[in-house]
Amino acid sequence: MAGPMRIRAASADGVTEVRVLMSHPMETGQRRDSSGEPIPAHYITELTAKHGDKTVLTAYMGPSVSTNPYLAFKFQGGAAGDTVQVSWVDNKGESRTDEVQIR
Amino acid sequence: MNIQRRDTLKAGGGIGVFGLLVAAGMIKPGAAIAARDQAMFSASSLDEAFQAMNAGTPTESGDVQIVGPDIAENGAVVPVGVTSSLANVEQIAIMIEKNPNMLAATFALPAGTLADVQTRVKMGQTSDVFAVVKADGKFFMAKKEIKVTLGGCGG
Amino acid sequence: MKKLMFAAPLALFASVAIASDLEARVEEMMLSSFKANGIASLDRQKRDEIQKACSSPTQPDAETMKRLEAVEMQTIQWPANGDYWQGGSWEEGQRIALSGRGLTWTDNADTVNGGGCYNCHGLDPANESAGTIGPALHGYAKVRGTSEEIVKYTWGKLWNAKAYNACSDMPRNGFGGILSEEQIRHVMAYLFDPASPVNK
Amino acid sequence: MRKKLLATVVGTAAVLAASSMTSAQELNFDEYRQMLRDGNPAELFEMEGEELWVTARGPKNATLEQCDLGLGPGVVEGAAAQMPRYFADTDKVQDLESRLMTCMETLQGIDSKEIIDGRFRQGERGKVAAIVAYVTGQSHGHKINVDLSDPKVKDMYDLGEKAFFYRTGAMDFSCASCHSQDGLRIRATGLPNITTPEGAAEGWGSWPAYRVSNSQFWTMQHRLWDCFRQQRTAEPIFGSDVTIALSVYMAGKGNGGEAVWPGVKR
Repeated sequence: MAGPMRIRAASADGVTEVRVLMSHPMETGQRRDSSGEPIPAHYITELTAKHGDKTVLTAYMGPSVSTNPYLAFKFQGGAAGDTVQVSWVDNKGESRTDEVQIR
Repeated sequence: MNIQRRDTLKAGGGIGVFGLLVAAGMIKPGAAIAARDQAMFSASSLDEAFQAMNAGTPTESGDVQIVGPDIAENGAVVPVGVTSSLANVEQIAIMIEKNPNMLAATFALPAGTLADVQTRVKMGQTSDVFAVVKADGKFFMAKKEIKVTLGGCGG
Repeated sequence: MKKLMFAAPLALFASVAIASDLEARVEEMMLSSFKANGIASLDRQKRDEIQKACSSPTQPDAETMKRLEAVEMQTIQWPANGDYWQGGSWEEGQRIALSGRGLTWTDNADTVNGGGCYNCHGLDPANESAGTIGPALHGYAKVRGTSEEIVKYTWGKLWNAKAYNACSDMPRNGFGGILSEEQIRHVMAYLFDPASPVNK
Repeated sequence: MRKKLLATVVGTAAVLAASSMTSAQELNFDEYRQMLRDGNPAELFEMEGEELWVTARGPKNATLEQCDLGLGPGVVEGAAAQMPRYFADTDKVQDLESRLMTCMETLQGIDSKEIIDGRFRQGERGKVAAIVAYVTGQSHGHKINVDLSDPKVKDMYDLGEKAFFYRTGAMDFSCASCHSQDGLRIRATGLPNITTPEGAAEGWGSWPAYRVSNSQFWTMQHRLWDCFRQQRTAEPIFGSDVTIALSVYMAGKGNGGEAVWPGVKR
């Protein structure tokens, strides 16, 4: 089970900046372990970020995104105390959702 | 440092909201990903990737910027961002020409989300990085070479 | 003044005693704080004369350096057939120069040791990911030529760098069994072969 | 005389040529590192460590909230910046990792042996690393402040300095082989000069760190362990005197420098 995301969301001058760190191996499927066995691909494929009920970003990822992915983006609106929620799903069907209040 | 542990832990685990949304038919990640995985994420050349995006041959534009270092200390984590001053940007894609998995990520930007995204990508070697931006239905791009060096003494 | 003269030798004696006590304690610590793991045995924690002499911020006096270097010089094995590099392969030499593997506790006795040359030296000018602990050796033979003198010096330096500078940071590749004679010949070819990228 | 002068001139020219070659090869990663600092994945380990700090665990089912890191039970902020330090209850100079072992044993009943004989990133030793991420994060921006006026700390400093220059092993390396000159690199990696206050502060003040090359979080114990591995010595024991002595030497030498904890590294 993947650990929690670290989400920070801060609002200034009508724009909210969201920064997300995800705990995920992002295995490409092209590496081998020490005994020479291929390590199966395991990576986040899709991420959705919502401000309240509104989707503010959808990201589709491939295995070229780094381990423990980082994502930063900005959207208009959002006020201190509002909720930003981030969800991801990976190629094995595992998923995780975390949320944070905008500061 | 103020770690918002409890905020993030509160919503963690289980099937999650994402799963619920999928179950409710509000979003269809499976279908969308399958289409993208086949057509875009398996592209092994720029042309293939452009084709999969229905991008034709994007116009190189000064209104698209790649934010990234000239040289990276390690290819496992290379910060890459894309910004654009174009109006109505609805999609951004990041491609690494010399990677086996050339397309790193695409972003769908609803109205109100700024054309300013950052992530970090793996690079197997020094390569041109491409940013493709879809704005008002048209495709534009920028490219930047990022050098990758080899680090430690055990290699 | 008289008092001071009287006190000084005592203070000197005391500080020498403390220093030698510290020396003994660090030697004890360098054993007791370690454990053997695979090929990395506790024998490695004991120093030979040259390691001991070069274990301080300042190197020994010139005379001691000379004496130590002369001892190391005797350990160099010169190629029996006089083949310093012609029989070597620069491609093999390049692999050895790039590899930093071998002799750690995560290696085993069968691991082919690398020379780790790039850890410290620039060699192929096109390879920017090279260390700077040692001098850059770009265009090695192009700059220095291939006289018998430079060829012999290079072989000797690769075999036992301490023969030329007792406290050199460079490992004693041949003497220490890090590289075989054949591997040293390949590295020599990497440095001297006009076809090697080092000389491009 | 003339010959000697000529030799000096030639020697100087060679030195100049060598130094210009070196500067032409300089690799500047400042921009890269700056971009990684914001959103350092070490934060994921800090979160895990903070959770472990307040979670009741071990045979005694207790939290670490009463752990005394030198500033009194439960005081975490700024504590790591003043370590290693002497602790009267154990009569030992301890670094953060060895002090955490003491707390885990006395408060939670977790056997230190499990950690000492364990493996990095696994089991209880892995948990120690996450707690280190949290605790050092609470000293981020603090000045390194190790008490060298304490004779027991000073004694470890002197031993550490000796150990730093101790040449041994198959390749004759000491710590000083790589870390006693300014501005050098091993491959593309910059090497701080630990024998100067600036270099020591840079080295001590940037570990523990998230390593991008293998996506792992490394404590200073882990860093030292791998330095010795690359030096081709035998294996240093987790929390042993040599690791504490070298830590005191580095931290003490770096006193006054800024702790940028946890760091992010190649």
